[in-house]
Amino acid sequence: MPALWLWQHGPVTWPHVLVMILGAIVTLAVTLGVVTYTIYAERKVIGWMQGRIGPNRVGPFGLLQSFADIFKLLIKEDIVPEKADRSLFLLAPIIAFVPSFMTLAVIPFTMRHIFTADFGVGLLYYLALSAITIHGVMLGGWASNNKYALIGGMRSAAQMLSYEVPLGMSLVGVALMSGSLNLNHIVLAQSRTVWYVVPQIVGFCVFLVAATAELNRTPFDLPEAESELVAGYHVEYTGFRFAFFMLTEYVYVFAMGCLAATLFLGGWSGPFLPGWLWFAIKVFAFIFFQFWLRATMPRIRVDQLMSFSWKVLLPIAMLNLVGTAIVTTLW
Amino acid sequence: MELNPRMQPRQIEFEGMTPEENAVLNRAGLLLGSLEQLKAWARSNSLWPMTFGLACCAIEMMGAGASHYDLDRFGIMFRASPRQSDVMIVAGTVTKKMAPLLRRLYDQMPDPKWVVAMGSCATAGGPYVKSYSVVKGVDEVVPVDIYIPGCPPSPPALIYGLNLLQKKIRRDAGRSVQGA
Amino acid sequence: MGSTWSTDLYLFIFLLLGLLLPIGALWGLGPLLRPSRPSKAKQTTYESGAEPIGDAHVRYNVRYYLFALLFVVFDVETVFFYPWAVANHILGKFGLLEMVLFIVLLAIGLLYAWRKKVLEWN
Amino acid sequence: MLGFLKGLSVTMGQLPKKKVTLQYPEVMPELPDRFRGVHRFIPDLCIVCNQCARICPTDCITLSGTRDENRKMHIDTFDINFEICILCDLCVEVCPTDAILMSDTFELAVESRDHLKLDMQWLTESEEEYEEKYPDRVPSLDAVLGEDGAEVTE
Amino acid sequence: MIHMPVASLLALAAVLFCIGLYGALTKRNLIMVLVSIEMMLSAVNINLVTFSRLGAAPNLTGQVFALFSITVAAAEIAVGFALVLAFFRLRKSTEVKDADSQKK
Amino acid sequence: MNFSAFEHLDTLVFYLVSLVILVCAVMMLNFRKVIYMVLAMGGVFVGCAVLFLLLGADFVGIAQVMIYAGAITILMMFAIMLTNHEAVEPEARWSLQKAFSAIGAVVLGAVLLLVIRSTHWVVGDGRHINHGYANPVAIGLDLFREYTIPFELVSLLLLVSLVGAVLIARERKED
Amino acid sequence: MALIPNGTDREPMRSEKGSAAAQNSAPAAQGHAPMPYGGPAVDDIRMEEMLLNVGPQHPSTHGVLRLLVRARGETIVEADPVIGYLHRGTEKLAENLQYTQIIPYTDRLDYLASMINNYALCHTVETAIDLEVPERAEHLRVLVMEMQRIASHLLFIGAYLLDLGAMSPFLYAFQERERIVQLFNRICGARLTYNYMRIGGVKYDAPEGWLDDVRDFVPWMKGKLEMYDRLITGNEIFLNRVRGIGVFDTKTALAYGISGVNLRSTGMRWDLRRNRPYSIYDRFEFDIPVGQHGDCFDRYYLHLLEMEQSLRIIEQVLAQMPDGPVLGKVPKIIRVPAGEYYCGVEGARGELGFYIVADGKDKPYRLKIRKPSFVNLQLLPELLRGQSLSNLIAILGAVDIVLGEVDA
Ligand code: SF4
Ligand code: SF4
Ligand code: SF4
Repeated sequence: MPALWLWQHGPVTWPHVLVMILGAIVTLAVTLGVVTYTIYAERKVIGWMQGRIGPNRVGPFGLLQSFADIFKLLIKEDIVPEKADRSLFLLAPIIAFVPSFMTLAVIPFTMRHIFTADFGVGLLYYLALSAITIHGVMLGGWASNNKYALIGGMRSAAQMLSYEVPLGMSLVGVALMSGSLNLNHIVLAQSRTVWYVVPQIVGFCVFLVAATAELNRTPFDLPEAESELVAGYHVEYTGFRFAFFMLTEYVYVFAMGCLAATLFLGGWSGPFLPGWLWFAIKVFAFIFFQFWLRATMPRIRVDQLMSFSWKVLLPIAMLNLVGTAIVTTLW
Repeated sequence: MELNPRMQPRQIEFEGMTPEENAVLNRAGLLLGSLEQLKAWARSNSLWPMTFGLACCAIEMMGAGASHYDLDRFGIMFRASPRQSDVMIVAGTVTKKMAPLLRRLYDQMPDPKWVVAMGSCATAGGPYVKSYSVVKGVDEVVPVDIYIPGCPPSPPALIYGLNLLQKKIRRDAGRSVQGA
Repeated sequence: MGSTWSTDLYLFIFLLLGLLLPIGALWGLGPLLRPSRPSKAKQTTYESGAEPIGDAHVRYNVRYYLFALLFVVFDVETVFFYPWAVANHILGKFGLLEMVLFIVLLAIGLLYAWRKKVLEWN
Repeated sequence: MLGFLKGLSVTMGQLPKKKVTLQYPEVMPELPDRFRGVHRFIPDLCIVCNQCARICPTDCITLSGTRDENRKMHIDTFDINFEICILCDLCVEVCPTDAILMSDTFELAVESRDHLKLDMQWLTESEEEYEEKYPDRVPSLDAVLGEDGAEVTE
Repeated sequence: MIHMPVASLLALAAVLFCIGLYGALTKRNLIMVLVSIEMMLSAVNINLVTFSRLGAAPNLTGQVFALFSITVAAAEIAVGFALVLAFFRLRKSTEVKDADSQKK
Repeated sequence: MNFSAFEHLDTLVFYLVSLVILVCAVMMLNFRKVIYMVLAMGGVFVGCAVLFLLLGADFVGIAQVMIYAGAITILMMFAIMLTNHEAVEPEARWSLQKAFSAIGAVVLGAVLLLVIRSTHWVVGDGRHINHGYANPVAIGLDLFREYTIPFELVSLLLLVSLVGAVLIARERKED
Repeated sequence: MALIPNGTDREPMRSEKGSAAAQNSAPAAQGHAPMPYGGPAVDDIRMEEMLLNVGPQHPSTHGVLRLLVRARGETIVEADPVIGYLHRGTEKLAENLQYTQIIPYTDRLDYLASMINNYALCHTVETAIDLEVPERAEHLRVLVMEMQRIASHLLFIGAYLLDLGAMSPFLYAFQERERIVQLFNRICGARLTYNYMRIGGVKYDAPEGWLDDVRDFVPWMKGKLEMYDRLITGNEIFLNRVRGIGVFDTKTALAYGISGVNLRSTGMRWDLRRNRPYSIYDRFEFDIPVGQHGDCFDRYYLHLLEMEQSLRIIEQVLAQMPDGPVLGKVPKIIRVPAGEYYCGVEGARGELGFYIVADGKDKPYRLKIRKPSFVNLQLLPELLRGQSLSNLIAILGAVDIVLGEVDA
C-alpha cells in the first residue's frame, strides 16, 4: 500500500479520505492565512512606497490588522437593498468565492503532493473555474439593482472574459513544451530542463498582463474603479458578503501567483531550499509585483482595455503559439 | 429616533434567582463581556470612514490620510461606498441642500456606525453660523459621536478625535456588559 | 492514465469546503454576532447620496454582447488548442499543419471582427 | 514601455527611503510659536475693552466686566463659544493688552457640544497648564502693546 | 473500473432530453427556447460520453464527438442569440408569440 | 484496507449528481425570471461536467465547464441584460399547446425509458480507451489523426458563426 | 445649472425629523427640473437611456458636485452639473462684516489657494482706498502666493492622478504640499485657512530662519518636480487617458469666460500676472507656458510647468527681499468710499476677482466674487457631451474646480 500522502495513486480508502480532508482543510487554512497577510503586506508595501508606514497599531507591527478587519466585517450588519434581487444578491458572493478556492486543489505546493489532486487537466481546470467566478461578479452587479454596480459588473465580466482568451492562449506554449496538462508533470518537466520562463518569455509576459487583468488589479482595476463607479460591482455589498468578494479577489491573486510559479517559474523546484519555500518565494515575487504595479500605475480606460486584449495581447499570444509549435515540432 | 447604535445593556443581576444560578448567569455575562470586548476591539481597530469631503476640512482629512499622518496606521482606510464604511467623518460645511443627502448616506451605512463632526462647520455651523443656507451643526441631521473643533482641525487634531472615538467604542462595550 | 477517482473526490471535498465556509460564516456564525436593524431608509439604493432616478436595469450596450460572443468563439478554439498542444510531440508535422490552418481561420475571424470595428468600444 | 519602467523605478526608489510619517499620538508634532490652537486668556490683563468681541467674525466671544473702585475694569465672565470659533486670530490681533492669546493645544475633540462652550474657568485652567508647559511664554503683567506692529490704538 | 449503471445514465439523459424538449416547445421567451435546446444537446452529450466509456466497444470517439457537439452548440447559441438581439431590436420583445405576427 | 463500499461510492455520487441535474432542470422549467432559469441551466451544465469527470472523460468535462458553464451561460446573461432584464415567463397557465407539448414529452420520455429498460446493455471495459496516454493527449491524437476533416470543418463553422453573429448583432450605421 | 439651494426654506432638520425628511422628499431630484429630452426616441436596444447621478458623495467629483448624467449605453448624452451643495452664502455674509473680517471668509472659498484669495480681497480694498503697501509686505505676499500656487497645483496633480487610478502621486503630492503647509504654519500659525494678509500688508513678518528655509525648499521642490515628470508624464497608460480628451479651443474658452490654466492650455498666452500686472509681478522674470492642443494632457502638463515658473519667481523674490515694515499705515476702521471696485488677480484656477459695491461704510454694500472655478465649470456640459462615461472623470478632473469656490 502506498504511503498516505501518495493517495493520488492508490485506490480510495478511508485513511486516504481522511488525509484528503485534512489536506483540504490545511489548504483552506493556509489560503486564509496567506490572504490575510497578503492584504496586510499590500498595505505595508504600498505604504512604504508612498513614504508612510502602514498599519502598525493592531498587534505588534500591526500584524493583527487584517484580523481586526475581517472580524469587524463579520460582525457588521448585513444589508440587502430593497430593490435588489434578494436571492441572487445573497448567492453571488458564494458563486464567486467557491471556484476561487477550488482552483487551489490542483496546485502542486510541494514535491510530495499531499495537498494536490493529481489532475490530468489541471491547467484547464483553472481556466474553467475562473470563468465561473465571472458569473458571481456579474450577478452581484446585476442583483444589486444599482447603476454603478451594474456597469461595474458588466465591465468586470467583459474584461475578465476578454483577458481569459489571451491567458488561455499564453499557456498553450507551456502545454506544448511539457506535453502535459497536469501541473505536477509540468513542474517535473521544468525541474528536468529549464524554467519555462526562459523559452516562453513572450508567453510569460502575455500571461503576466492577462493575469493582472484577470485579477482586476491595477492598472486593470477598472471594474471597481473608485473614481468612476465608486466601488464597482460590490458597491451595495456590506459586511461579510463584501468580505467574500474581497476574499475571492485575493484568493485569486494567490492562485494566480501559484499558477505563475508552477507554469513558468519551476514550481517547487530550485536548489538548496526546501520545495515549499521555493514555491512561497516565487508566489510572493508575483504578488509583490502586483503591489508594485498598484503603487505606480494609473488605470486604463475601458475601451483601451478591451482593445488592448484583442488587438495586442491576443495576436502576440497567437504568434508565440505558432512560433513555439514550429520550434518544438521541427527541432 | 434611531440612537447611536450601542449594544443594549445586559442585565447582570437576575432577580428571583438562586445565587448559584446567578453565578452561572454571571459567568455567561463575563463570557459575553469578553465577546463584546473582542467585538469592540475589532471595530475600533478597523474604522473605515466614508470618503466624504464636503469642504475645506476635507483637505485636512485627506492630509491626515496622507503620508505625514497616515491614518492607515490605525487601520483607518477610506472606503468610497457607505455600505462598507463604519464611520462618517463629516468634514466640512453641511448646507441645507446637502443635509437630506447626508442623512440618506448615513442611513445607508450598516450598523454599527459612528459619526465624527470635523471642524466648526460640522459642529455648529462655524463661520457660517449666520448664513441662511447652512445647517447649524450636523447633529441636527445625524447623531454625532465626536466633535472636533477647529477650522479646520489639523490632522493631529483629527487623529486625536478618532482615537477618542476608538476609546469610546471600547468603553461602550465595557459598559454594555456591566449593565449600566 | 488520466485522473483517478481519488482526484475527483479531492475536488469534491474542496467544493464542499468552499461552500461550507461562506455558508457557515454568512448564515451560521454571522447572525449570532452581527446586529440587524433593517429600515426602509437603510435599504434604499445607493447612488452617491442622491435619489436614484429610474431603474438600473436598463438595456445595455450591445458591445458587451459582441465581446462575449468573441469570447465564446475563442474559448472554444482554445479548448481545441490544448489536446493538440499536448499531443504535438507525437503528431509531428502533420498536426502542426492542421493547427496552422486552424489558427489561420481563427485569425481571419479576428481580423474580420477587427475590420468591422467590433473591437472598438465607441 | 519606457514610461512604465521610469514610473516603476520611482516607486521602487521610494520603498527603502525614510518614511515621513509622524508618530503623532506618541510623539507630539512640532508646532510653531504662532500656531493657533485654543485661546489663552489672562484675566488680569484684560481691560474689558470689548474689542475682541466686536472684531470676532462669528461673534463667539461674550464677556462682561465690572468697574472697581479705582475705575478699573475687571473681567467677570469671558466665554468663548468654541463650537463656532474659526481660529482666525483676529481677536488676538486687536487685543490691546494681549490678554487673549493663542495656545498650541489642539487636542480638543469632545463627545458633547456642551464641552466646547469655554468659560473663564476652563480658560484659566488651560492657561495654567500652558504656563507650566512653557514657563518662558508667561506674559509679564505689564505688557501692553501687540508685538507685531498691528497698530492697535484706542 | 467505474461502477455506474449504464441504464441510469441513459435514463438521466432521456429525462433531461424530454425536459429540454418540453421547455423548447412551451417557453415563451426566445432566450429560454434556445437554452432548452442546449439542454437537449447536453443530454446527447451524456449519452456520447457514456458510450465512450461504458459502451460495448469503448473508445474515444464518443468523447471526441461530445467535443464537437459542444462546439456546434456554442456556434448555434452565438448565432441564435444574435438573432434574438436583432429580433428584439425590431420588435422590442423576446417573446416567441411576437415572432409570428406580421406587425412591425 | 479496501472498503468495498468505496468501490461503489462513485455510484452514490453519480446518483447525487443526477439528482442535482434533474432538480436544476425542473427548476429551470419552473422559474419565472429568465435570469434564474439561466442560472439553473448553469447548474445542469456543471452537473453534466461532473458526470463526465466521473466517467473518466476529464477533458470533455473541463471543456463542458469552460464552454457551457463559462462562456455560453455568460453569453446568455449578456443577452438578457441587452434585451429585457426583467423578462419573466407568464404565470403558468395551461394552454392547449402546452398540454400537447407535455403529453408529447412525457410519452417520448416513457418510450425512451422503456427502451432503455428493456435493452440489455453490454458494459465494456473502458479503462484502456486512452491507450496509456493522458486523456487530453489521447483525445488530441484521436482528434488530429482520425477526425482531421471534421476538425477543420468545425473551425470553419466557428468562423462562419462568428461572422454571421457579428453581422446580425452589430449596431447599424444609422445609430 | 441649478443654483438655488433646495430646502433653504425648510426648517433646520432635527435628527428625529431628519430621516423622515430624507425619505419623504427627494428634494434634489424634485427640485431639479428634468433635462429636456432631445434626440431620437428611446427605442433601440443600445439606446436606452439612463440617468446617473455622479456625486455629490463621490470619490472624484472633488467635493460635493453632483453631475446628473444622461447616458445612452456608456455614452454621455448630456451632463448637467448640479451645484449648490456647498452654497454657504459668503457674499451675503460679507455684507455684514467689516473688510478685515471678510478676509477669513476668503480663505474658505478656494481652500486650496487661500493666500491668493486673501490677496485678491486685500488688493481690491487697497485699490479702492488707495493704500500704499510696504515693499517687504509686497514681497512676502508674492512669495506666499507663489508657494500657494505650487501647493494648489500639486494637489491638482495628485488628485487628478488619483482620479485616474494612481494612488502614489496623490500621497507624494501631499508630502510636498505638507512642506509648504508647514512653512505657512510657521509664518501665520494655520495650515489651511491662513488669514495672513491684511489690508495694507501682511499680518506677520517672516519668523527667524523662515526665508532660509524657503530658500532650501526651492531646489528640493525642483527635484520633486522632476520626479513627478518621471513618474507620470511618460506613462503610456496616463498618456492614453488624457491625450486628445476634453479638447476645446481658444474661441470656445473665451466665449465661456474660461481663464487660468484652462485657457492657457488652448494656446492663449493670458496671465493676469503678466497681462495686467498687479502687486510687483512686473519686476520678475517668468514665462507663461501655454499648451497646444487644449486637451487634458496640456492642462496637466501646464500645471507642472507653472510650478517651475513659480519656483523661479520665488527665487527672485528671495533674492530681492527688502527690509522694512510689513504693514502700512492703515486707519483703524477701514471705510471704502462709495463706488464700485473690481480687481482681478491670477488665482490658481483662473481670474479671481472681487467686486465691491461700497457705500462709504466699513462694510461692503455688496460683494461679488468672480470665482474662476464657477466659470470654468460652465464648460463642463459642453466638454462631456458625447464622451464616453469612462472619460468623465478624466475631463472633470482636468477642469480643476474647487467646490468651495464654485458654490461660495
Ligand atoms: S470648519 Fe472651517 S475649514 Fe472646516 S469646512 Fe468649515 S469653514 Fe472650512
Ligand atoms: S479666533 Fe476668531 S473666531 Fe475665534 S474667538 Fe477669536 S476672533 Fe472669534
Ligand atoms: S480685547 Fe483684550 S482687553 Fe479687550 S476685552 Fe478682549 S481680551 Fe479684554
